Amino acid sequence: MSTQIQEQETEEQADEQPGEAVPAQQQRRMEQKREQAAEDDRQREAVESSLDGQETRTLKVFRYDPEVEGKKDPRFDEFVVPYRKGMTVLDALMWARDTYDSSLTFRHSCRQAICGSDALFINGSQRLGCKTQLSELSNPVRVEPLPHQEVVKDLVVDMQHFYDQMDAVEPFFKEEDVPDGLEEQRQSRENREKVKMSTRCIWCGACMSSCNIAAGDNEYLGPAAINKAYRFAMDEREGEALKQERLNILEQENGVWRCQTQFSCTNVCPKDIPLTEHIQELKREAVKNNLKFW
Amino acid sequence: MSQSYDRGLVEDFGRWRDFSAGMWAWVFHKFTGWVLIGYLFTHIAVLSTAIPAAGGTGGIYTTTLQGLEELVIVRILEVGLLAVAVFHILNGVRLLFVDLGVGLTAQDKSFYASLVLTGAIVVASVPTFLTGAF
Amino acid sequence: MADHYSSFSRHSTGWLLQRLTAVFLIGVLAFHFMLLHFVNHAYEITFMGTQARMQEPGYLLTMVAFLVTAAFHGINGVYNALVNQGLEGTQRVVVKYGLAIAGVLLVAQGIRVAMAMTGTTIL
Amino acid sequence: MHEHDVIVVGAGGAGLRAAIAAQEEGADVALVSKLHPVRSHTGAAEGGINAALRDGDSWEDHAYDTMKGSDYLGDAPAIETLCQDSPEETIQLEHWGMAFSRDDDGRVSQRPFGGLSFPRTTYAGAETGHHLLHTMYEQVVKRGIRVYDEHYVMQLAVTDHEDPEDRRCRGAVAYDIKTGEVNGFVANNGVILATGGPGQMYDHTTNAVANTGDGPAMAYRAGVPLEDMEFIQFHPTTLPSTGVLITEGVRGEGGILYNKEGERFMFEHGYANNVGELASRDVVARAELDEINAGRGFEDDYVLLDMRHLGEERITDRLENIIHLSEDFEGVNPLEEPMPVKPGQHYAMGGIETDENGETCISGLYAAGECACVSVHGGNRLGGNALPELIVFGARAGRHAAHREKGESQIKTGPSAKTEDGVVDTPVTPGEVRSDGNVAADGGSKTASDGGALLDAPANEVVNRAVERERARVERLMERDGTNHAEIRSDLQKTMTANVNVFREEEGLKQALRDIRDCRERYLDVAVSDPSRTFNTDLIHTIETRNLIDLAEALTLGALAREEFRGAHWRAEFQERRDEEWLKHTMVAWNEGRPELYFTDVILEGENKEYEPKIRSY
Ligand SMILES: Cc1cc2nc3c(=O)[nH]c(=O)nc-3n(C[C@H](O)[C@H](O)[C@H](O)COP(=O)(O)OP(=O)(O)OC[C@H]3O[C@@H](n4cnc5c(N)ncnc54)[C@H](O)[C@@H]3O)c2cc1C
Ligand code: HEM
Ligand code: SF4
Ligand code: F3S
Ligand code: FES
Repeated sequence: MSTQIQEQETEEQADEQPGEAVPAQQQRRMEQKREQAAEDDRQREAVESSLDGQETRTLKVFRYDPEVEGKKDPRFDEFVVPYRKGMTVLDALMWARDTYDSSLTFRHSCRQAICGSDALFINGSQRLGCKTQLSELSNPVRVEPLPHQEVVKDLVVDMQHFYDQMDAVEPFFKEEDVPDGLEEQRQSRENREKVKMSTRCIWCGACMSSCNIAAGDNEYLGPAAINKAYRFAMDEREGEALKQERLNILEQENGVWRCQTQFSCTNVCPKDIPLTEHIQELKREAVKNNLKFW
Repeated sequence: MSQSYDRGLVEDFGRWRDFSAGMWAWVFHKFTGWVLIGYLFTHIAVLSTAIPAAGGTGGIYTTTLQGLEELVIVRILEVGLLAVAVFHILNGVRLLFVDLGVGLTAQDKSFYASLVLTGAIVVASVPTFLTGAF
Repeated sequence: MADHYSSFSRHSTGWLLQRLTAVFLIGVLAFHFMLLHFVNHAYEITFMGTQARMQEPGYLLTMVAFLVTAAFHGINGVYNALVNQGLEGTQRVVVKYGLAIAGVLLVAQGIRVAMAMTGTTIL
Repeated sequence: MHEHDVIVVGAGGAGLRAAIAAQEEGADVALVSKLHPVRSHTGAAEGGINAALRDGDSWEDHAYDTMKGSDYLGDAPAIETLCQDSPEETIQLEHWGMAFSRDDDGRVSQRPFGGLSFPRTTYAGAETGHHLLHTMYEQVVKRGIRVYDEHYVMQLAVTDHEDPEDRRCRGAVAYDIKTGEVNGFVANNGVILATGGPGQMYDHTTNAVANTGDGPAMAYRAGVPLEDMEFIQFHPTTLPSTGVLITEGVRGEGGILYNKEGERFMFEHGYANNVGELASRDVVARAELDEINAGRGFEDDYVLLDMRHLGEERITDRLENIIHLSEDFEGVNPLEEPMPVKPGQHYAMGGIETDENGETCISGLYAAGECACVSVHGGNRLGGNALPELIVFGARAGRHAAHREKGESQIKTGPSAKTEDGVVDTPVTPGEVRSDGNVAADGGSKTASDGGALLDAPANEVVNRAVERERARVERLMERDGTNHAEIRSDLQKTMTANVNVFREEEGLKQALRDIRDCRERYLDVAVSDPSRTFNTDLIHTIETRNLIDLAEALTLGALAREEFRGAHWRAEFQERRDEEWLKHTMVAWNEGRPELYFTDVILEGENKEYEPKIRSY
């Protein structure tokens, strides 16, 4: 779409003071935004008062932005949102963003607990925003980014460490010796059942965030990565030698032994994966495995 | 993990309120474990009075121990020690079961059970422990 | 796989020993408490009584084993707890040997005490 | 500036498969995706993958079913390729460790699905898409393929030739969401678009929030025509508050739909006297809306789906996840209350016109997955046919872009395939609001505003120019004041749902065009109010909204033009399929800011047979 007039303006400006163009613009923008702020508040009051008489919920949302004056020091903002039956925390956040403050930042996509984007710290527990009904929570609802992870902005945390831990367990099927052509590998129903729960992980990071050990020790693989390794180690389609390789990874210093069976990972996992059970089973596998050579 | 600012400042509630059973069990087990090992060191130190006593009639040893036992505070600490030890044992047993993969789904209940049992045992032994202390 | 034949090179050893010592400790610790607080009362302890018990070789051995396992269990537990909190590098090495030495001293002193209790002084 | 042989935009099922294929051909590949790969919406697919694997089944049967399902608007070479390659690709997934459900003999399980003459839907529980997505991402990790996640691709870098068929795609421009940097990606061999569905055009959809049709919109503005956009599949049972899908299985097991009067309307109002609730998706969706429009819906919005009579035991055994979905996303326990449901947008059959190798008319530009239209689904997609499309055409596009597989294609693309001009009477002029030739500001056409047309310029020059433009666009959006995009998007979604939904009437479609026009005009002063460079989702959503407007318009133009009832496209004035006149693809091309409508032939000539259009009845 054409916005030529505006474009020319900026180009001229840039020509006049090439060096300072950016700061000048930024200043101008900041000024405008400040002026706007007062107006925004009025607007906000208007919206809030229009909710009078309706059932509402209050969100207390963590705000932080390293770049924006006033958000550099983290704070909590309150948003009043209209409530309807079936409303989730994510719905409420989206409503607040679209109505009050479009800079409210959080990850979300599927809205159905499958993409793993919106693990948040809601009323003191790690949960998926989209899978948490407001009706289950006490009001006001406190929404924070996942603990023990670096906050990028508002509710967005840096997931890189989580991904690195996942990658550390070689999270891929390694069996090379597969049948030719259209022949599939055979797998018993029981074996599929055994790995079933472990394959449901959506990489949301809730478990890792809830684990005090993972918080204290950055090197600990963490429940999700161990569960991922479990998924392959227990899959009979990968041969014994590969299982051995996987156990070798898990048995390291920062592998399964770090787990202190706190169970918080299992408690928060939105896909109900019995994480502690899987970790414990791997510990026993590792011990058995070593006793064999004794 | 490092944080570019202190998140604690903006958190108007302590996280501990939100701890679940498994986390409390972990915290208590840790605490009791440390108390026990600490006690083991002091215990051996106190008992060391047995060495000079070995030659004679054991006067120093007996007086030290009985002297300590006369102090109310020591008696109370002893009850505390019992509580700590009993909890550590019971929860230790719970953890051993968890390690064996038994009763994982009841882990929170078994933790509460350890707490309750600890309480009961401690209360039951108070008379024995405090006999003659006052 | 081929390059390890002994479980001692593995981190599973510490974990397993922690559990095994725990199992042993359940029994002895309970026994210890019963004996010294309920059967014999702590406030009535005298050197004589102690000596009488300690001169029983079975009891002496049990107590020494109690000491060794408890020391291992406790010190290994503390070390693990520290490592779990992210103790790294030199600090970790220092702590590791510090704790090991403390443990050895504890056990040594404990054995001296135990022997003294039987009536024989060593060192 | 990054440089790779093949740049894959989007890391859902199609993008991942393409990247793996290109890498296997020896190309240096990069995946650029606005979401981390495992967050792609492919993960939401439940049902399964159609593949003729067993004795008694054949690819020919699969092709026949697909052609019939498409209401004869699919192209035979595309359909046959899909059905021939699907078994191999599906087994490939198994060889990569995908956790398929198993039969007693240890082989992968298959189940029956609507419109299939053989139970060939290969599945992994009720979460086939999740497993497919994760399995392929694992292979990407294994191969060490470079992934630029949370990079939003804003524009393609294409040369300025007059005729789109002479243009070349040299790369793309992406916005690094975390840092706010705008970077160029030079593609030595090709760019593959795999950006998924455009469900966010509607306010009620089973699609993710990230499904905003960026790929088709970018390709469209670069000169690639959009094909058969008017064909949108609506699913009859989605939860009203979120659009979460309630599987057809509920009706399959005996679930009952009823209206506010307590009537079992599928029978009582004669929508499907024989099969009732089990009628095909479009029939049930239309029936539900009829009820709601006649005032017999609840809160004028939904009807109820009741499965309580099936008994708790049977429900937990076969439909357990439905209990969770309904409780988690609607707050309704289906064992105690009926579930509210209504039709929701589900799948776009149309998209970027490609041939069976995934190539578009612009050389070096490919598309695969839901964003593309090879045309395998024609007027209506069969359940279980989208996942095989991802892996089959993803792999082909990947291989082709790596320049190893240079087979001639049977499907002709681009304006030269035109067989007929299209005329449609629109109430407002569609396209750019101000047609002054400089549209670079919003994702740009071919016009070079700064220094003449780039024709045979080196790749990095073409990419650089695109980067400059996009930087300017970001600056402008960030610094000025104006409307927030959210209102515009919401109005667009509302008019699409009201007027270009399951029922389409001439007047409604015209109203939609007026409303879209209005959205375009308001978009002229759109501005981003979040001043931050860090993770500025406001900016991303603002750009996406522009893409939605372009696509919604193309879709509505197609819907207004197509005067018949075929597949998912229903017109009040023309309630019949009209093969003599309408057995043809609708194309909408962005001609320097003016959407141009034309038609191309449907290819019914298969490898060894000709498909005869028959009445589609089941
Ligand atoms: C609820 C549901 C159930 C379904 N069930 C089935 C089924 O049972 N069987 C079946 O065959 N089909 C099913 N489908 C359809 C099928 O799942 C989809 O058509 C298919 O998954 C689309 O895959 P894709 O790779 O094309 O796109 P997606 O998986 O949507 O991936 C799109 C990718 O593009 C990226 N992207 C988008 N825009 C940009 C941009 N501007 N810059 C950078 N990256 C971008 C995204 O980050 C994402 O990685 C279902 C669909 C839904 C919604
Ligand atoms: C009597 C029976 C005992 C049992 C069943 C028991 C059990 C356990 C178990 C299972 C652990 C490991 C926890 C884990 O790694 O997750 C542990 C840790 C520990 N134990 Fe014991 N223990 C017992 C006695 C003792 C004694 C007598 C001491 C003191 C000397 C002691 C000190 C410790 C310490 C310090 C830890 C580490 C705590 C931490 O994690 O910080 N325990 N115990
Ligand atoms: S294991 Fe559970 S909590 Fe952890 S990342 Fe996977 S789905 Fe999330
Ligand atoms: S919370 Fe942590 S300690 Fe173990 S059981 Fe889970 S990984
Ligand atoms: S939005 Fe996808 S998991 Fe919540």
